[in-house]
Amino acid sequence: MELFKNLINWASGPTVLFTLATVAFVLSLKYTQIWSKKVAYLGFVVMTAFYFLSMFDPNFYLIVAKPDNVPITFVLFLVAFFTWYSLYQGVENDKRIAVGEEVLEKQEQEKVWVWPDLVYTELLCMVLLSIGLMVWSILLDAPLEQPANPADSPNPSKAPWYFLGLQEMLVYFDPWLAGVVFPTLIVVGLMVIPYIDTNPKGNGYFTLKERKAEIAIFLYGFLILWVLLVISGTFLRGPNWNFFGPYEYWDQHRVEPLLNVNVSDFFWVQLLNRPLPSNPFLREFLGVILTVVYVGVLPVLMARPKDKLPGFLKWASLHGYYERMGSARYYVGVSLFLLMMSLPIKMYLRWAFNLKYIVAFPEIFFNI
Amino acid sequence: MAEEEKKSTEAGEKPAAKKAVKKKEVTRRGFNWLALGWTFFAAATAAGLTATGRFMFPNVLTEPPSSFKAGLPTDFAIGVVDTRFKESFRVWIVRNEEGMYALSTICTHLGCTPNWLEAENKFKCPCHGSGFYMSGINFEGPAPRPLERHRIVLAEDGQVLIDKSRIYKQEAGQWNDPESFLGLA
Amino acid sequence: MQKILNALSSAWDATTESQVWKSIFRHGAVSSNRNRVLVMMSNVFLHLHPVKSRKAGIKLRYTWCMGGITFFLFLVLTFTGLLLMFYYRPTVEYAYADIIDLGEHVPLGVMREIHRWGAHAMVITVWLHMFRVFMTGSYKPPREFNWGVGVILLVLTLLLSFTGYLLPWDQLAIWAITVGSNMARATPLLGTEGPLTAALKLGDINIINAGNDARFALLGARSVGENTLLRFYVLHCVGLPLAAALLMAVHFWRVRKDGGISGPM
Amino acid sequence: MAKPAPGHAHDINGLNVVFGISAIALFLTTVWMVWDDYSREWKQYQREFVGMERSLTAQQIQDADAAVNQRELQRVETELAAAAEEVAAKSEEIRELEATLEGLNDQWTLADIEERRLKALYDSEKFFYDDGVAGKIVPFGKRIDQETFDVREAEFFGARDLRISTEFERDQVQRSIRDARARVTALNGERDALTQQATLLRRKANAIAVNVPNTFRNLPMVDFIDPSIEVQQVLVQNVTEDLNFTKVPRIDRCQTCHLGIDNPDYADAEQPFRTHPDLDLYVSGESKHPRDSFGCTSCHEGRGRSLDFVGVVHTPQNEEQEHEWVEKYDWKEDHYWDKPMYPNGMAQGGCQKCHGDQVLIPGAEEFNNSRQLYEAAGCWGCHNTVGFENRRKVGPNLEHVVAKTTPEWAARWVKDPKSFKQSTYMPRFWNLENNLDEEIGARNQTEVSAIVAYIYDKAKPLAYGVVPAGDSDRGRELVDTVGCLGCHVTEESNLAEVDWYRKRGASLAGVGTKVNREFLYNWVKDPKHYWEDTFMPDLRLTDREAADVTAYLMTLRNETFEQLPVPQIDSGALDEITLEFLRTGLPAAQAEERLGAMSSDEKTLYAGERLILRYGCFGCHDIEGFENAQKIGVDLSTWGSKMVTRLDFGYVDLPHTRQAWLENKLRDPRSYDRDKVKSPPEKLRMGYFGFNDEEINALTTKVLGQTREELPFEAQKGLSARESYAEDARRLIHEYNCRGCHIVDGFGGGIYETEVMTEDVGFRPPNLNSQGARTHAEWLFNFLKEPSEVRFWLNVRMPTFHFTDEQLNTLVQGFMAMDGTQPFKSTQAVPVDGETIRIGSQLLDRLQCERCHLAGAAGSMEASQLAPSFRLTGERLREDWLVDWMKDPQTITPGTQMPQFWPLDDDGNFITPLPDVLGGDAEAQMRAVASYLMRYSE
Repeated sequence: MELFKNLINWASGPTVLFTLATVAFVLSLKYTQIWSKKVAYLGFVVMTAFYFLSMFDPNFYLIVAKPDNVPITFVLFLVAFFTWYSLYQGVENDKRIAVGEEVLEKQEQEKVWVWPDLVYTELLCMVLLSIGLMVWSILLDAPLEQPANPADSPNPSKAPWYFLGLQEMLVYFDPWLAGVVFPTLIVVGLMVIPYIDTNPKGNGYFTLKERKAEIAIFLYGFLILWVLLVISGTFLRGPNWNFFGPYEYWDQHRVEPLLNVNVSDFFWVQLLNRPLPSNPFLREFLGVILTVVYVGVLPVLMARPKDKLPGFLKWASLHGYYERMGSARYYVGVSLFLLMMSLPIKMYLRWAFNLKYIVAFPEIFFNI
Repeated sequence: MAEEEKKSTEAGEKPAAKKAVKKKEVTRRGFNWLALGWTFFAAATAAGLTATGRFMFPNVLTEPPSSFKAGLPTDFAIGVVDTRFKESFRVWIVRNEEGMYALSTICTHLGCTPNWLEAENKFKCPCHGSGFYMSGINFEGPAPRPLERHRIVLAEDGQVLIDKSRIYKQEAGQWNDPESFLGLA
Repeated sequence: MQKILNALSSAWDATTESQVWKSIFRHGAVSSNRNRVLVMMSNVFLHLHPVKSRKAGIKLRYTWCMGGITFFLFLVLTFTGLLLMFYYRPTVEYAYADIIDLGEHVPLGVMREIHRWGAHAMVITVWLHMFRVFMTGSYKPPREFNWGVGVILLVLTLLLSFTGYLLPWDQLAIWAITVGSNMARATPLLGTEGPLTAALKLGDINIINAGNDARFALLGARSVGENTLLRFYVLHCVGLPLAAALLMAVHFWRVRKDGGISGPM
Repeated sequence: MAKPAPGHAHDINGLNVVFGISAIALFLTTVWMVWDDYSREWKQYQREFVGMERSLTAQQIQDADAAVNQRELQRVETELAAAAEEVAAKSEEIRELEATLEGLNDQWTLADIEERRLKALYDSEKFFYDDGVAGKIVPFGKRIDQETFDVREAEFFGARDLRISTEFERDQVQRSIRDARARVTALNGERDALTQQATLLRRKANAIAVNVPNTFRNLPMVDFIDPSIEVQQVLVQNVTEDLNFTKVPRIDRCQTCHLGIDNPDYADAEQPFRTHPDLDLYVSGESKHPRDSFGCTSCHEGRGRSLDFVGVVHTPQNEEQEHEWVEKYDWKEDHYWDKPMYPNGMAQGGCQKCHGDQVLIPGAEEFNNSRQLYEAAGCWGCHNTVGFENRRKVGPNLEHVVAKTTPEWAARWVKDPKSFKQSTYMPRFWNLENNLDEEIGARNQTEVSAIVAYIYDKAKPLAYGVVPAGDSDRGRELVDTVGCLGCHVTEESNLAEVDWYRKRGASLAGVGTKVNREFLYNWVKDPKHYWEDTFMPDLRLTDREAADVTAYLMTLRNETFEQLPVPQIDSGALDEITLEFLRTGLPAAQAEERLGAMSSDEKTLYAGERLILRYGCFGCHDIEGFENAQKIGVDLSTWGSKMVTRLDFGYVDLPHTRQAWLENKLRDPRSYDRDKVKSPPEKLRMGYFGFNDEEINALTTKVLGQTREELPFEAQKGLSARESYAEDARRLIHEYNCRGCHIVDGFGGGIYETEVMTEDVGFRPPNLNSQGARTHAEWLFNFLKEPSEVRFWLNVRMPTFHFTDEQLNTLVQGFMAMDGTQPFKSTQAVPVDGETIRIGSQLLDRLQCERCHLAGAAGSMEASQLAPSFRLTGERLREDWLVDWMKDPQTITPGTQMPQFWPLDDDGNFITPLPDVLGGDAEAQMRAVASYLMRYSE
């Protein structure tokens, strides 16, 4: 038992959890047959059993049963269910398309009266939801902690749970990026989706095959970079923003090393073995180049056909997309995608090299 | 159309169900469920709205309680209007030869607070000049009726207990009520 | 017995045929197709719907009813929020005490629980609604604009929840808001600690400072305090709900105008 | 569900079933929600309490009925019957009067209406008439000339006269009617008065009876109309609640459940209904701390607004209670309120919020004890504490320690003070959980030795002459009788039973082992030669007495201690310690180098100095070189508000509360280092005081009550000028331990328990009750400066404290203030003639006063029968006080042998034993005696 708990604790560590989640994500989109009813039943049983049994662990219970964390449990189950449900229906439709049948939705194109068919289900939803909400409210009191005290911040101080993805990003990026630029780009990015997604297929029905790239990118952003970070931010981030496994006690005095270095340190100090130059631009030139390459040069390169690219970059060619989308859509889309991917990239750089900043101009609060 | 409905309605059925019975596809079993459903839905809505109405009446107020103990009768001098409770409880307590009574400090004209003028032996309202005798009877100015009195009794511990939630109006003959005046012969 | 029932029956008829009844209900029992049309057309609440809709779109399997649930939660939150306003005073002296009182003695103080849990639920359902719309590709033409409106509504939902989070004025509240609002300090050009802000100088004057940067605008003060509470209260109770209601109207209207609930093209 | 019908997306019949079921569920949930909202924990308590009230009231009604004076009632009833008959006889007459009255009333009504009509006209016309006179523009038709106005005026005054005269007449008739019935009315009143108690109780019983209205009023949904089960609260405006920099009116709802809190009838009831202890001081309206002005949480803490057991943050007293609460109330720690209620027994910690500056708070025994312990144990030496600034340190000055004792003794002592004497508050720093001898014994010994070496290096010797030989038996008798035992004990076998005040001076057990003869001889003769700031007074011992006392005290030895090994320096450990300290400021290589260059003595002194700094010895002792050192401990001034999350519980399994942490810290100060890897400089260093449970409890009470909460000025106990004089004096009285010998303010008299004074209470130093009223300021001043003999038979001596004039004035003024008198008062206020004096003298003889008030030579009298000579009276005592004293000696000095010659009778009048003198006027007799005594001479 202890071994099992230890294993889970280990697997909940940011590096392992994130990597596992990413790998599982990629595999699940590759082997789509797992989106079946059987797997869903199994998954549900396993998750419920895990949750139920874990409740006997005092540390797990303490965190999960905190009133404001209860919605996260709902998120966990609901997002899992609906992800499965949408992909299950997508896979079913794909099978039909493969054999030349119509998708399910197309078979039900017949129009029916809204009264009573739709209105009735809406009423039922309202009634059931009211019941659920009342029962939830009767059984669980809303939290009220100590009166506000500007002099004593609790440890940890957390943002509301739905912003914990942002707070998690703050670990890896400076506030201006994680707190301002990224949220703005998330909103803008979501809004431009219809304009850069030119795929005419998959409009109005569940499918996976016909929109694989779109769905993969969106799901990665939503499930891994948002929901997973929210859940881990709620359940696994403890005092001093340290990571704690679900069965670990949140010890206020736990100490973890926070030795972060910048690209400039790597280059000047570790590679050239000399102090940092006093001119900030000289100091940061490598980081600036890397950044410019990532956001400026890389999209251009990727737009070129495979045979015009150096060998190590051939796999990254997006020439097909460039052709299909046109340059404006292509650049907007790729830039957004690269910015999204900068989060996992930075995370791995942090874990692998303790990298803090690629570009660091603390003089003007400009750090990347 | 109503004629038709009436005819087709089997005698003995509740009118509320009539709407449903016309639907061809509705079977007897379904019709019962529907009626039951609407009945309980209506009941739940009514209960919810009643409870919401109850929500508007708080159980506790953070204002001075309506009844208070003003001390022993011997703490009050005869023939003196006691203004100690004017600010905290909006009450004057008057002790005369025969006993005590508690006067509301609300002018019966437009609700201002009169002042007790010791020298002139009267209550005088600063808003429109109404005047009242020590007994609370109006004698000048626009006030249409005497000041109201509050319930005044002796509590178990012998202190004077004043309950502001009960009022006695002279013009309604309520000043004869034994609890509008604490006899201390 | 029979007589009584007959009397009841004719009383019912008299009621339904009275001028009052007819002025309210413009149609008879919704059993004929004509009346099915009439009920949708004549009822302000139902006329958001079309008279007929594709079968696929009506099924829960397809829509999960997430948009509807979100809207219903918005109504629940408006109702309970309105009631809570009767007992809650947005000042540092009373806010916390009033929340205690809601739990301790206010009749049906459970309104606060319904409000809070409903708010959490709404954030979840908004996400799931967006998730469903994406997974069915329903943002594709002709619904691109409505997807954009939806994204803004999502942001408004988060902001509504965020502003409401401060109101209990407990440690959870002020520190969540402090943490959440500190990021505004780093807004490029507009926050004191944002990139390039330091370049905005007029002689010795820092044009952007802690007393006028983006965070200050959000909090109404240099740190979370009395002004913030009031500011968030007004935003929570008036500003954001109005904006959300307006955009919701647009959103629903466009659902109808863009072809109803999406289906295979 | 069946397949949907054609044209439908769903099976409508199936949906109907779903709808039916969910509608029922919705209804049930709504009902559940309302019920859940209605059924509250506190309502059950109120129902229970009303049940108790019902039976109690029933009992009280029985008692009240039984208590009615039936005979009296009978009499009143009989008389009432007779009076009623009388009235009946006059009925014709009364009926006539009533008819007249009716007519007069009608007349009055008409007159009144007429008067009001005319008054309205008159008032209005007067206004316009005045306007006209003043030359203002008057609207058309409103102008009034003087003639018209005069007519109106006459009309109005006529009407008024008519009304008044009718009134007059009416009143007269009314009076006649009343007079006719006067007897009946009076008797009715008498009868009501006799049964009033029972009547009131019946009314109450009615109000709480079980009946339909009383049930209805508390039903759900209608319980807003006029419920009897409702939240009881106090809204306290002045003593606000401090919610982190925001002052909020305090609302305490405790009485919603603690229903019997102000009702003495519930003194033995089960909680939550039990009466508050000491209603004269707390809760009740007449007490100093009425509930309506202070609420509950201003003293007890907790969340007063809450209404459930857990939410108000009750704190259990001990584990047993905790288990009980968990069983009964589902109790758990509530971390969401920073101010948990003080557990029962620690509530007095809250007193200091308002009474923080007072030396002794009457009625707060537990707090007084905890504060005295906090002071005596010297907690404030290391921990800054508001209210303990600028004090003399608790431990002795070590400036001349070399003249007092040997370094060997000092080293053994420092290593483990309790091995020398149990009573010491000097803590032990070594051989504790994180530095056990068995692990690092050599290091511990080295540390001790280095510290002692440093202190002895700095100490300056004193030159003492030859000490005469003394007799230890005589010395012993002196110590037992002369007053040393007021502040010291000589053995520690029964410390727990010894009065607290007798332990304020250092225990003398083993003193012979500790000090050398020369020092001791000079010390008892003149303590200030060694330590200027000592509180030890001068008992004016002669050389011989001092020699005897020294001889005796030198026989008090602690042989076990003498056998203890003397800690020695271990050079390896010394190097290690020195290097550790050197490394804090120097790079490793330089530190090593420096170490190599130091001689062994240098290392010792360097290490000693640094160790003193580390352990904070200077917190309690004056040590040269540490005059400006900062206190080493955490500031405790607001520790009671410290966040629990800031406390390091280490690996100790404790409830996460301030209280538990603190108790454990006091019990086992190093336990939070358990299982941790720490280098010596990082280790916890608080010393071990060996507190017992009671002491730990007391200190916890004190420290938990030290919160950052600032109560508004209105709520603080403000001292009047007089009270602050008294307070200043009390501080001196406390510092110089006057209570070791005397009772002051009802506290003290420690020495009374010594053998000599229990055998004959006459040997006790006097009770100083009413001292300010008793003596003349001048005499008191001189006496405190240079004590003179008042009670010749006493062996115990009033010591010379060498007070400064300022201190003397403070004391005199303070004593006067305590008794509400003035320092200087005219003594000639009572006019006297020779006759009075003569009668006084005569009375003195007849009452045989001088049998006890002897001038000297006790003869066969026992000490308790002796009284001060009258020769001192005029100079020493105040005349007013003499009279008070004669009136009631027992109140002023409980247990005195002074007879009360003029006892009181049942009505509170003095009875004179000599009715023939001064017409039997007892007061005049007492005055005469006093007047005579003021002029007494043999």
